[in-house]
Amino acid sequence: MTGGETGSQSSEGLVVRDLTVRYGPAITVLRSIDVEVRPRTVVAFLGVNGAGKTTLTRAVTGMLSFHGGSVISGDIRWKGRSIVGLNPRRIVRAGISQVLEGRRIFAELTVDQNLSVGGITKRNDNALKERRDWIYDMFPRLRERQNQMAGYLSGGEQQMLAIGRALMQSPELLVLDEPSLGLAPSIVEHIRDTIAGIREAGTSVLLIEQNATMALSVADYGYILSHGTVTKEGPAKELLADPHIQSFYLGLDEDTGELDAVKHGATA
Amino acid sequence: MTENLQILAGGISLGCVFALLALGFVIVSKATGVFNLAQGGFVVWGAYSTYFLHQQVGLPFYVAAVLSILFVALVAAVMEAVAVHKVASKNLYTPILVTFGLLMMMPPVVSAFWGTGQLTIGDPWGLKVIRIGEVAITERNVAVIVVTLIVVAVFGLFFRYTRLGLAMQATALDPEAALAQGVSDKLVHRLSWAIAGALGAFGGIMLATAGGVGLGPGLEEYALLALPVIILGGIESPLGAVVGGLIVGIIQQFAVVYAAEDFGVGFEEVVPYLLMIAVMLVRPQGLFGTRKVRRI
Amino acid sequence: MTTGKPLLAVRNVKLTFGGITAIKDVSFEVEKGEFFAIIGPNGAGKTSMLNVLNGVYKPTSGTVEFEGQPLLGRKPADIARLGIARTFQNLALFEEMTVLDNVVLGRHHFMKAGVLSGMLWFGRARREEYEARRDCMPLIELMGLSDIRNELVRDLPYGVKKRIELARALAMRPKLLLLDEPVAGMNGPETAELASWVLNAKRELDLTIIMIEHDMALVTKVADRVLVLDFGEVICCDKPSVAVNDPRVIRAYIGGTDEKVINQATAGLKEGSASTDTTEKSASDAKKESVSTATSEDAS
Amino acid sequence: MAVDVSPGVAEKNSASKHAAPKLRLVNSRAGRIGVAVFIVLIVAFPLNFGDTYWLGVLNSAGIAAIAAMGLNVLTGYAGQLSLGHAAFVSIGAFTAQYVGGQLGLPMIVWLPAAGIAAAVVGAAVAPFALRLHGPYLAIVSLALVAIVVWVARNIPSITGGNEGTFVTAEATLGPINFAELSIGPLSFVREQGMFILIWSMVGLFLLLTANVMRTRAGRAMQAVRDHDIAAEVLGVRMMRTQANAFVLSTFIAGVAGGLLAVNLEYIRPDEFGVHLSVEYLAIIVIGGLASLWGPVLGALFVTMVPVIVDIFSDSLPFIQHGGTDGMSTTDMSLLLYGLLIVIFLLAEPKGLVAVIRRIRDRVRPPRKAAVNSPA
Amino acid sequence: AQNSGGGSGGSGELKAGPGFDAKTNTITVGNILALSGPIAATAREQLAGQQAWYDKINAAGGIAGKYKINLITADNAYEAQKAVQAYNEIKDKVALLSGVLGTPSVKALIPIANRDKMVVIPSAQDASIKDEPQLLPTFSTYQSEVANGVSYLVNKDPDLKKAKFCVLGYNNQWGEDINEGLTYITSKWGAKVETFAKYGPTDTQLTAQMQQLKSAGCEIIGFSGAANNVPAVVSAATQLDYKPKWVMGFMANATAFSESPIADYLKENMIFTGPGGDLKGDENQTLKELRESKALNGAELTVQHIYGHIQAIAVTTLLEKAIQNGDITREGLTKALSELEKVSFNGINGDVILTPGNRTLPHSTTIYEYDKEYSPYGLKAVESNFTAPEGIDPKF
Ligand SMILES: Nc1ncnc2c1ncn2[C@@H]1O[C@H](COP(=O)(O)OP(=O)(O)OP(=O)(O)O)[C@@H](O)[C@H]1O
Ligand SMILES: Nc1ncnc2c1ncn2[C@@H]1O[C@H](COP(=O)(O)OP(=O)(O)OP(=O)(O)O)[C@@H](O)[C@H]1O
Ligand SMILES: [Mg+2]
Ligand SMILES: [Mg+2]
Repeated sequence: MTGGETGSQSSEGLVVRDLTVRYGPAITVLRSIDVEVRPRTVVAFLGVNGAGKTTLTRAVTGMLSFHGGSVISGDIRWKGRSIVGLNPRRIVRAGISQVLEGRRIFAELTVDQNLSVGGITKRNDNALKERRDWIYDMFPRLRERQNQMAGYLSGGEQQMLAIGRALMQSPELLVLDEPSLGLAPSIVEHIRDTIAGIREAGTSVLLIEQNATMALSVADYGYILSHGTVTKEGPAKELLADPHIQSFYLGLDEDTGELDAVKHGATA
Repeated sequence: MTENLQILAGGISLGCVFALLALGFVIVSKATGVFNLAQGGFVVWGAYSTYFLHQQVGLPFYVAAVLSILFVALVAAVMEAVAVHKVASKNLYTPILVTFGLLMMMPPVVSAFWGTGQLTIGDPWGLKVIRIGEVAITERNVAVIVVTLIVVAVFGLFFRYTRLGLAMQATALDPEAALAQGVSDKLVHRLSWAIAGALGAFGGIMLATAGGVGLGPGLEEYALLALPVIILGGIESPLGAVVGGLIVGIIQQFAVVYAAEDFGVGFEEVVPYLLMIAVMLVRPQGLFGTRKVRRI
Repeated sequence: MTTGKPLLAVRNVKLTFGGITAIKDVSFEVEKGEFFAIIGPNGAGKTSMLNVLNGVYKPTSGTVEFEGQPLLGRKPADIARLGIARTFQNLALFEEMTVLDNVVLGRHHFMKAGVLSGMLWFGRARREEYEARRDCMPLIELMGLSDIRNELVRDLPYGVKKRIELARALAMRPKLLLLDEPVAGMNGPETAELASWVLNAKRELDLTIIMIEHDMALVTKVADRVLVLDFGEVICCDKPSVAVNDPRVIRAYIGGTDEKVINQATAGLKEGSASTDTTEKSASDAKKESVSTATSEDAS
Repeated sequence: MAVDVSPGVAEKNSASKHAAPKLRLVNSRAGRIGVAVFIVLIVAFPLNFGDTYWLGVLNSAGIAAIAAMGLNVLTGYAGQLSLGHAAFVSIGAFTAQYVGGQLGLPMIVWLPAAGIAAAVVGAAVAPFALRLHGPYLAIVSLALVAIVVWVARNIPSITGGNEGTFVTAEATLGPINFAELSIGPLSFVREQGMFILIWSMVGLFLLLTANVMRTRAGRAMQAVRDHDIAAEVLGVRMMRTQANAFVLSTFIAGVAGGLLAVNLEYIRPDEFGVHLSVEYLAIIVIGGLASLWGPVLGALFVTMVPVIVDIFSDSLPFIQHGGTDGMSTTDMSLLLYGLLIVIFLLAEPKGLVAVIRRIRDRVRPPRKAAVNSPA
Repeated sequence: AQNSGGGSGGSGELKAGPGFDAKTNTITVGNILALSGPIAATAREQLAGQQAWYDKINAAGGIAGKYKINLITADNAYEAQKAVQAYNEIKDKVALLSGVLGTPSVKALIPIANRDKMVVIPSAQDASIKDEPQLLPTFSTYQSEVANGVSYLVNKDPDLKKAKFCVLGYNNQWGEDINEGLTYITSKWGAKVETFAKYGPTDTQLTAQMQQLKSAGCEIIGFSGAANNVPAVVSAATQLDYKPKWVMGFMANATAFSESPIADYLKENMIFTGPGGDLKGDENQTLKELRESKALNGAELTVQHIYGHIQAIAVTTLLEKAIQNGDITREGLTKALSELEKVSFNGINGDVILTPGNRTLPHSTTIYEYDKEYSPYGLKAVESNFTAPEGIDPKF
């Protein structure tokens, strides 16, 4: 199925087979999706707004029922065990943590408390403390703000906090839903490096992005989702080189001509 | 002087009852964001089940009281699970009314079992009085004050220092995000209701003692008396509930003696509300509340 | 750019929250007709600056003048009436209202009718309602919202909401339009489409625009001048081509350690200035079926 | 149904460029027929239906519907949760008796006066509300109830003090006395005349709120509800909008109070307590917040369901009748009523309006909505 | 007063309106009261008391030997608006209302009753309604009761004339009534009400009020309040070691008190007032029969039962008169009411003199002492139908 280059056994990592997801009685959002995230890989998901990317993350992290959705058919396996129907708590404990779309930090808790909530399922205080330091090292901006109400942080700072919070659980699989949204280029780059670093540290990453350039540049493998089905998949490098994909998902610089036309129209 | 000290003592114990009743609201509001009108029902259940276990079954009073508190905690948690959880994060209004519906259902059940007359709960304090110098205070009031202080201290520590306290706050702020961190919103909600149930039950028992108003229908109304206290103290602050309770209790008692005639009939009944408004004008979030964080 | 009296003059603005300084000491001017961009790292104070401009935040010190009139001390609603409109970083739509009502709200301060005449559906109220809708329809069509104008905003996808916000701001017929990260969360073609709408609107409505954006490719392409903030201070204010090569900007914002990031960010600039041919297709068409044949250098 | 400015179905492809949508209040044929039927029923129903008990219940429902419409403006449309509504109803009620009874002025004076008196107080408290949100506002508004009751108890010359006052204001409009209605040789009982008066007012206020909510002032209220800062940045003046919502809401409450006073003929400060405020809140939530017909449907539910439950529980076998212990009919109906509220809200948190909308959609499927996936 | 004579009412001649079933010769009367909430216990006992009297009349063949009485109820939840609804619910099924509980409900029904010519027996002790034409009030007022109670104490111990008299009462009309009655009676020996301490029906802590009374040196206190307020009163008084003489209404007693710690205080310091007589004795035949009636269902006789009984006696007295007149339509009953000169109650209540426009309510009151051994209701009559020798103002 997956034409990936890593040839390990597919019972490792995350394996999604033939997954169909529905909201309420009638709205089918994902149709027979097959996805695989192998250990120590970064897998990117691309797709226009409303394609079903967030829905996929919800299916993986057990949050579907919170939104009135359910898995109609298919299976999701994590390290060989089916995790369909498990509650989010069990899934977090099994080593999957996530950064929700739209940051969702706890506005009226301090930055520090937000991180504490992130590590709430863990008991080892020393490990948590180290983890927290590691996160503050990664995002020094957060350290400066550690006793501030998180709601007052700037958009970008909140995004850093959301990522930091998810990392508190020392996950084996990190699900990131649009982590680069609203971040400065240097921070995006930082997060890109962080993702690469996380992978090196042994965690696999399921990365959902609008910034395809960023996503594909760090990912090992990529999927294109459209109207709830996978329309294309392949190693990230191949996708990055694919002209169709470039025109649909990659950065603005492709469209130079038109904008210039409009802009020059203004001055003309 | 003695007179004033005496009034002060009365105000403090009244304030503690307010505080206990207010705390129940505060816990649920803090953890689930729901404004729980059913709190009054817990008061009723706590009082009647203690009566049942003590006077009818014959258990010792303290055993009966503890069992009732546990029982009401359970009832509250079940209520949350069955009726409230689904609407808890809908909006502000729906849960208020669901809990109002629950409140309506409770007294009829009680009066079906125990009738509508006055009953005697049979508490051990009776009318015993402790005298400290010139000031007298009933044992029942001492019990109220001591328990309230303990409860509040425990809560303060709980919210500040425990994982669960943090989990509760997080869930209240954003249930989905908390869930995503592995915090079970169901557990947190149920637990907070159970605590509120226990507090309500305790308040009910104290109200039903001979030194209170006695055990009879209409006990649920008393929980509403705590509403201005909650706002005055800050709706999410356990400490606020206590300080607010004390302020209202003490000032109300003094108003009875020193102000009532000049301010017309029923003045002491509006005193809590006037105090609340006065505080609101200066601090819209209440004495110990935190300002809602908003930015764009 | 034309000189003379600037449309907007910000002088020595300082803004603190308790112990935190969001803006230290910022001064800049925006000329009429300019496309002015603000960039800077997260938390640099960009959004706070916009909040100062339209009266949501009161600065600790400094002055802001718009068309020669001081803005400080005015309420947001009054500033809106002077002709300043904006969109929001985290969307601030009226979720329980229809798309149309959201946009018509942009006309609010051009209308006068109160409760009473509205209640009676008589005279001015009635006339104004018709006029407001008539005025908003072109914008709604322009943004491709006609089919969903009676839907509640709540259920709509993110990208659509961004467009509604823009339509709502444009309905105010502002002189100065403030955009806070208008293309965040959009992919390339969507960005291009939105950018072209903004540029069209700018030309047709004779707008001056201040835009905050992290998409450097877009910034370099559309902006006349760029203000770079860092820790609440101006570190640069110049043409995009100059700004992106300023070492301080690179260090603070674009990412000084990594060559390729700079390349990436400046790629659009180089390409933009190199490319001269224009396509006839509208941007929205481009987003749909046609596959553009333009090539680009691979970022990695 | 609700405030609707949608264009005709034919226009959906917007063939006509830039044409402003039509602004008809009732835009479907069925809707127009419905309105006509409603108007005819207001007069025809009571004249042909003599059961004073049910008419009395419907009259109470009508008054509650008007009061709830007022609350709906504030809580539903403007987003300010208020538990103080009963206070304004009571101000209206006592004003009506003072102006209509003690001063002896006609209904054309006392009814608006009732509304205006309440609105003046409403305008005075509006600035406070600006600073409060959610449950804070709810509980602070409870204070209004306590304070108004306290004041009313202490001005016996107007309110009769603790004991309240009989209402002698007359429900007459020119030659028509609604309390003793007669048409030609036919004369009608009080409930019949009051039905016409009350439900005409329901109709009138339905029209007025619908108009407000589709025009500038009402739109601003909703905008402030959904996002106050954004509204301000768009040029909506918060203070003014808030005051508008309060004034309109309390004016309607005052008028409802005036009608309540003449309908009940005896009013007393303590009758306008918290329970009444909660009842109004129940009405708008059960009916459907921020919907035009919500208050009417909710009021019918809240007043008629207990009555029906009462009749029903009367025939339950295990219920005690008469003077002995056991669960009384009343307790049973309280229990069932509470249960119904809970079950209903769990099943349909959006209220009766949503139920009706669903039924209508099932009968007549809605046109395909072009939402989602911007293809 | 049960003039069971008079065979003038043959069914052929009887003009009847709503509430009369000609087939069974049954007259239905209605009650509007609250069967849930704090007032429900009172309501139920009143109902049982009424039923007991009707049972007795029916067992004896009915009024005028043939007309049986049937009792139905509707609930007012103790609210005026609900009372009107309840009224509309049953008005077409009843000939008259044999009880409407709660002064607000009674007042709300007055305009309607006047229009409908409905006769109403109020369960209220409010002096202000005594001359309403459609009402047939039967009880002594709060003013009379407290006046009699205090007078009883003072006459037993004339030294008490120099005592300080005070009121602890609700901050509503009830409290005012007590104040008025006490002011009236104390003026007879040149004393006055020193302090009127007020409280709200839901106040739980009365220390401040008690301190106020104690500081003022009050020795005899008239009280207005219900049974659920009494524990708080006793608690506060005990706390302050304060033992004045309390004059309480019978509403302030509850059966449960006899086994509660407050019983001793009640016994030492309180007397209660109300209608009735010796609740356990045999002198009064009516009381004895009531005590043994089936309607009480084995419950101990309380003053509330008597209260209901009194209302029922008034009803049958009126019906007799109307049947004599051959007209039990609404108009007929109203006319009978206007013609009725007085109603007597077999010694369980003073006479009501129905002089049109200037009625006189019973001035006598039974004085009870509290004794938990006299259990469990605890009220022991020490003086039946006592009227203050100083006289009672006819306006009460
Ligand atoms: N709770 C829900 N109930 C019903 N439909 C939903 C729900 N959540 C999402 N949808 C619908 O499912 C579709 C896919 O949504 P999803 O959020 O997964 O898309 P996405 O790819 O993440 O888009 P975006 O890029 O905007 O985040 C959309 O059409 C959306 O309207
Ligand atoms: N209302 C507030 N209260 C306290 N601190 C605030 C408030 N608003 C902003 N700040 C602080 O001011 C700083 C600047 O915030 P601002 O939102 O202006 O940043 P920004 O430049 O827009 O960043 P981003 O690109 O991430 O959106 C941040 O550190 C933030 O924490
Ligand atoms: Mg998404
Ligand atoms: Mg920002």
